[in-house]
Amino acid sequence: MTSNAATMNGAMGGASLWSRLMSGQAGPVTVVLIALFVIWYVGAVFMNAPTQIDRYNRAGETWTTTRLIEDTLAQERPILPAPHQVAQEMHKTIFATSITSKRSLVYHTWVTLSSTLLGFVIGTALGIFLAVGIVHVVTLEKSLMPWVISSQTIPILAIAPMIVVVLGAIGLKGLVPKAIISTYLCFFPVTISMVKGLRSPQVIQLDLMRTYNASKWQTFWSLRLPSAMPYLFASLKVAIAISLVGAIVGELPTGAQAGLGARLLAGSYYGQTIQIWSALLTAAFVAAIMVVMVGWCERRVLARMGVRG
Amino acid sequence: MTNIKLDKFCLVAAIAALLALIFPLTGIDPDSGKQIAFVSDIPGIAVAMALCVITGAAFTWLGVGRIQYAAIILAVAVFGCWQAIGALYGQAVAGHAGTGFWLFILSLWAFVWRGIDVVARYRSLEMAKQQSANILVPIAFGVWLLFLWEVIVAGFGVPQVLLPAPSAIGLRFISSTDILAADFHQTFIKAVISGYVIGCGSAFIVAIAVDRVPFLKRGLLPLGNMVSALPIIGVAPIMVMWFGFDWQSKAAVIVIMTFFPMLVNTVTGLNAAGALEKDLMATYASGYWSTLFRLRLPAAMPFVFNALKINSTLALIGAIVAEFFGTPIVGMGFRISTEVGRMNVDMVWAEIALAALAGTAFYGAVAYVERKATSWHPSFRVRRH
Amino acid sequence: MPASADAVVDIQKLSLTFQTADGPVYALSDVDLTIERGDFVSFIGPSGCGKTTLLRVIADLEKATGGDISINGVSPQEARENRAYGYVFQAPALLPWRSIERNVTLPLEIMEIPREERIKRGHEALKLVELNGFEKKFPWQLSGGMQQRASIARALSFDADLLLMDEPFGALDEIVRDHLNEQLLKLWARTNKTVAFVTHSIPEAVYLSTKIVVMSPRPGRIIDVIKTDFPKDRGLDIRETPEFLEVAHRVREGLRAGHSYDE
Amino acid sequence: MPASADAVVDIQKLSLTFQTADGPVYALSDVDLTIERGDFVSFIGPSGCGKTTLLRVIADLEKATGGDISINGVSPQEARENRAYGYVFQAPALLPWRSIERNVTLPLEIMEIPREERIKRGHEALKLVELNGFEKKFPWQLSGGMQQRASIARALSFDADLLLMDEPFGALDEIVRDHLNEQLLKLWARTNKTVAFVTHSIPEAVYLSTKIVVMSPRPGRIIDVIKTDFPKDRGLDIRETPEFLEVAHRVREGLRAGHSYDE
Amino acid sequence: ADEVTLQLKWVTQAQFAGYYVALDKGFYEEADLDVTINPGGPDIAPPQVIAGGGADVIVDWMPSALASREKGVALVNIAQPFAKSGMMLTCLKETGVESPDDFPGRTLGVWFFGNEYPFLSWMSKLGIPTDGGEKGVTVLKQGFNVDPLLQKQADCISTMTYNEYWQVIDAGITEDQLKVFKYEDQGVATLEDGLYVLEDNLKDEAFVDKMGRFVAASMKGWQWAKENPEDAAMIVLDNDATGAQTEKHQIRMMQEIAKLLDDDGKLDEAAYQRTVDSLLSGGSDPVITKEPEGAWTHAVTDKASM
Ligand SMILES: Nc1ncnc2c1ncn2[C@@H]1O[C@H](COP(=O)(O)OP(=O)(O)OP(=O)(O)O)[C@@H](O)[C@H]1O
Ligand SMILES: Nc1ncnc2c1ncn2[C@@H]1O[C@H](COP(=O)(O)OP(=O)(O)OP(=O)(O)O)[C@@H](O)[C@H]1O
Ligand SMILES: Cc1ncc(C[n+]2csc(CCO)c2C)c(N)n1
Ligand SMILES: [Mg+2]
Ligand SMILES: [Mg+2]
Repeated sequence: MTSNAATMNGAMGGASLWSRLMSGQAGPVTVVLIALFVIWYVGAVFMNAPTQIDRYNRAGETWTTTRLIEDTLAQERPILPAPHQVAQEMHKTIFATSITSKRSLVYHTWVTLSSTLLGFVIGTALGIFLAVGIVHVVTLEKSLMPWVISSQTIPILAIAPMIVVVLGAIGLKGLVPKAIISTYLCFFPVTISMVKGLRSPQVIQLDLMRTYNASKWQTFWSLRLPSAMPYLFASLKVAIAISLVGAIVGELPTGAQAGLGARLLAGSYYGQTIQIWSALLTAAFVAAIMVVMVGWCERRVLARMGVRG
Repeated sequence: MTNIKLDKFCLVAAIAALLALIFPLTGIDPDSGKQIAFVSDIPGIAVAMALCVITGAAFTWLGVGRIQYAAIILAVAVFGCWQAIGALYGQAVAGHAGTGFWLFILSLWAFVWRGIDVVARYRSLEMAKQQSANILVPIAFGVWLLFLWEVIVAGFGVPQVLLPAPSAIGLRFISSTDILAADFHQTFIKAVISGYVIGCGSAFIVAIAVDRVPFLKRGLLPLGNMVSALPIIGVAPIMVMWFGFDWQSKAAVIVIMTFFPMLVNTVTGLNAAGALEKDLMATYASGYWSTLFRLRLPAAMPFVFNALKINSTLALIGAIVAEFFGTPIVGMGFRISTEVGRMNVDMVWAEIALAALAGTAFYGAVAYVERKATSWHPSFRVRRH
Repeated sequence: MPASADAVVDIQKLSLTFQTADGPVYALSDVDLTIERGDFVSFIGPSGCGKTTLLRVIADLEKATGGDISINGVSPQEARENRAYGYVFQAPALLPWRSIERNVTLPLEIMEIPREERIKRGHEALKLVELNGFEKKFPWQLSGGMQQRASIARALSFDADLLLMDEPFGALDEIVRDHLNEQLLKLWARTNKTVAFVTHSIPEAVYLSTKIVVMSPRPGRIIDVIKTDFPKDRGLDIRETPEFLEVAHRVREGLRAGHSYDE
Repeated sequence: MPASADAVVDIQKLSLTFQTADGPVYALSDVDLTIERGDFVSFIGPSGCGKTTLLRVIADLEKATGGDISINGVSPQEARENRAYGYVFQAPALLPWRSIERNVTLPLEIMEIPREERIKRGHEALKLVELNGFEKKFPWQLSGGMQQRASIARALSFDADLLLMDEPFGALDEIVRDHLNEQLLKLWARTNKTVAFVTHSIPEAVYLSTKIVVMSPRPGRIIDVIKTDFPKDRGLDIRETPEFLEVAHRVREGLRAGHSYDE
Repeated sequence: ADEVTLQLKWVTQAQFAGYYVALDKGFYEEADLDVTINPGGPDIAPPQVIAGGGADVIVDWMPSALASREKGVALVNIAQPFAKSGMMLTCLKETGVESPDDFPGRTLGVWFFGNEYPFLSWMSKLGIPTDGGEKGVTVLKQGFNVDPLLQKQADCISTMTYNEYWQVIDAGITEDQLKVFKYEDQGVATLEDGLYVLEDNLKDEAFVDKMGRFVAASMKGWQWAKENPEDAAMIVLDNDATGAQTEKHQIRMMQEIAKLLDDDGKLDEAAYQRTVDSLLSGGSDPVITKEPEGAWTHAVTDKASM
């Protein structure tokens, strides 16, 4: 027993810096990230080697392994670009280019972001609206709910081009069609979670409101909505990420117009993998930042609501 | 104070139908400058409108409290819908529908809504009756939406290449079953099933490995959460580049799309067993695997199924979008993007319908298995009282 | 129909049947009961005998399927709409996102009473349950017993004449429970409210009540109504007197008669 | 170190401190206690005084931070690995996906006892708590009281000599509780098991025990150990005897001394 | 000024230099036109756009335009700036493809989305089935780039003389390692990049007049682009919103495009007939089923040349 107590104290007090680093989150994440980079580099060498060897053969050159490795990591159109190539490209297009230029990733990010946010706002509003209807109107619950689920099995992403054209036909151009695709994708998680959230008050709490003879609206504002907050935020994190996907896919067919999706496509069109990867990684960062920002709002709101933690 | 409550929906239906009899049924033919058709020209629709006025007025006073009454107004609505379609296609109203026609549709809408409303509120202690009512409601609603779509497309004369009518899509669906079957086989049977199984299966195994190694759990999970926020669709061109044109690259996209939702959910699920239950197993000196199989995996099942359901819709969409970036000349995504270019938009919608059917069936199948496998879960429990 | 002018609750031949998928559940049958102004009535009986259901019918949270019931001479629904009663549930049912003060003033907010007035009355109610000083705390920062006291303060805040309490002290330990029993008795003695109180504890029922209603299950019936005549300002020590033990014994016998062990 | 050959639990100067974000919580401090074979020991004390923690230390679900403890002469961990005790938690903790029978035989399954033997012993345990006939039901199809009984059957199924029970009857109504108290006493008298039993109810503690341990909080200490000498086959009626009331009074006084009302 | 919306068939590149030059150099403005150019992209179908009212005039390939006409989108060719086809099939020599006789059993990359018609008519002329099989060719829906060839997923891929071909070269493959089959040389060329409008609109005299001015200004733009390929390429680059195009590639593209251009943009009836015949001859599954009527008009180009 005493030895037991000793180890416990040891763990609490005099732990080495290393073990303390590794017991948090930052340490392991860093290690895993480094491992990923190593795998990435090795992968880049292996995936790019065949074309590189082909090229040597065609040119009739002789080559050594070191030279092969060097060259595979410096190809102009590699199958898998090396991390530093992507980093260089991102540096060039994000920091070294004026943000008003069409070659600036910041500019394209902004284009995509604006339709993402528009779609996100409309989608969230629509999602909440539907959820409120579904929770309060039996007929809507029974008739609409199955179709809300089925609606998501429609491959909207594949028919995005057609949607863009059809919306163009009724005069909606530019930002709006992309935002509508985002809306279509992101209302779903919001509706589903909000229905759950608005239904989350316990029977006893609903009964309590009834003993006060509270109206539907009063019950909604003082009970249902606050109870639904955690659910709302959980779904907003999904919704904002999915909204970005919608905006990017909505940009694919509009081809030469601006945006991260257009960058992806243009990169793909000219086989410029480095450009694809830097657009992709930028999109990933944007998604992560937006999710973190929703999380931040969540903490603020929940803290104001007195939720512990 | 008399306690008569007017039924608002029936009132709307009656008034709209009455106005429909008065307002012009159609617009004016631009060439001849004449009215295309009058209500009086088409006895069927005139009868239907009159019927709507009568039933609407009657039930405004009576109320639609009973399921039998709902059956009556739904029957009137069905008759009206049938006449409306007849007028559109049989009497050249298509493309020129006027105020009268749309008022008639509004009247039908009020009827249908009220009818569905009553069926939705229907409560019976007999399981069979209650279940048929529960199924009838969404189906009736869906059929009404299709009708509305048909009428709007035909009534406004929307060009076929922009949005075909459901009837055209249906005909195309029936006449192209062989192509649809081949596409379904390529996309769903080959790509979706294999991608889904590999993606969910490997994520499940990795989740257990991650769970065993706390270091990985702390290091991999935050990244996993980030990756599931990625626009995964963006990797589709890369996968085509790596895995070639055939279904393998689509399966790869699906594996990537489904992997992280499954991983994150399973790991969460494995931690879902309560502290009390874990202590219970400790009092039996139960080992890791014993506890895993007897406690933690069963407790994780609701989370696992949650991921399986999410993934069932993601998978099909992923495959279809991936086909956008290069495929052999068969597959649902291939057909969709090719037939748009060929102006065969009805075929495109037939594929979309197929995708929606397949996706819903897939989701339904997973939900069914879930219900069987986790029937113990509170959310499926029939109330004991 | 009201039996006496002073009857706060008047129940006659009341019955309630729940329709369920497995067939009907007869929760209450043929219940006759009058609660007079100033009464402290305890309901005691085995689990599932219908105590909660009866309280819920009085509160218009459940509709009777037969018989008559009137509260202050009107129907339960009207009574509820008049905010005639305060209800304390078995669990505290505090809203976790509201501070204690805002929880206690919630009913006042819904009744659209002005802010200042609300705060004043909230303070008074909190003082009654000795929770002053905790206004700004959130429910999770309080112990279970304090939470339950807050929920009692909430029911007291709008000063209804009738208090309906469903096992309010069920989850507390014996010492805290004793203390709250004393407080409740004092409040009742001072304000002359009418209280309907559900409990599982025989000593608690005997200690608090002017009238003990013993119920039996399947279907819920009243099998005994025991009047006590301890002074209004009784102390906890009466629990060791022979009169107390006698009443307790009678209650226990009544209960045992109506009980079946397999629940 | 073991004090007597017959000591099942031997605790000396035991203390336990939880390290939390807000600083250390001293849950137990300087606890000395010996439980002999055949003892029925009740632990009583205000909420948060460390009763559960003490039981969990004995069961090796928590590690002491100071002092010594041995179970049957070996460390708690060894005792746990020898499956030396059965533990009944305050909540039933039945696995919802297993039928009652498979819940009760779960420990036997883990101990890799053959199927037939398992089923036989499961039946016996269920009979002891009068749940025969409910083998194929699932937990949610049983009432709270029946679930709690099933969890007792589970602890009995593998026939350990030491039973650790943490407020097993806390959630039950008085009558059912009385009945289960009787059954437990009978079982104990018949099998000569050793029982450590946590409760909030003074009458329950007095009625069941050979030894009552009264605890006080902050940090959890033992403030009184009261021996009783009622016969092993005592009936429920002893609760109205003066000796009983006297012991109950002593317990109550002890409790009150260590209690603070604001919890 | 009269407003005109032009829908391109593909992304902004030198393939459409004439229109961008006309816009940039003010030729449209001189003709009292206010022109908006909408770039296309994969899966944007110009006929669908014009049917939906999203454009007044579109750039499309004739096979696709005629097929759409049969589907009820009444497109009419009003001008044909491109006289020759730039389409070809490009194969790696090392795979051993020497002539069309070697195609059976091979995997060929083809663009779809209405761009597959010339290929399909060629194959049906050769009598090669396109459904996989022993004697047929395996067809791949080629994506946006030339990877299938570089990665040897296909033996041959579709390329344009002015675009994809050079991407193959840029990838490090030399011209003598390639075997190309130009549709022009194989006698299966179809007309590309014509200007099409809806038949109904042509009933309106004012519209015909507007299109006349539009075509005239556009041809002026093309003429300028032909003469100043470098500058034209720079104008294209300025108009590219993705910022992904490179100068080198666009200049080269402009030079290749110049070789395909017609002088006055007037549709050559013989070339039209050749295209129609080729599309009609598709064996069991021809691209169009009957001789189109009224699918072209000289009314606009006549106005333009006045
Ligand atoms: N909504 C309901 N539907 C069906 N049966 C119900 C419903 N509510 C309660 N019952 C049943 O009615 C009976 C009485 O329940 P009630 O809750 O009033 O008991 P109780 O006396 O309050 O019990 P406890 O002491 O356990 O709280 C029980 O058998 C219960 O199962
Ligand atoms: N894991 C833990 N971390 C920190 N503090 C704890 C932990 N478990 C218990 N405590 C604290 O230790 C003290 C003793 O807790 P314990 O659960 O043993 O009380 P108890 O006597 O069983 O009370 P109750 O009657 O309410 O069950 C309490 O103050 C409690 O808050
Ligand atoms: C999906 C897709 N479709 C077509 C082309 C080919 N393409 C490049 S330029 C051009 C000319 C248009 O006038 C065409 C057809 C492609 N690369 N990708
Ligand atoms: Mg109750
Ligand atoms: Mg405890």
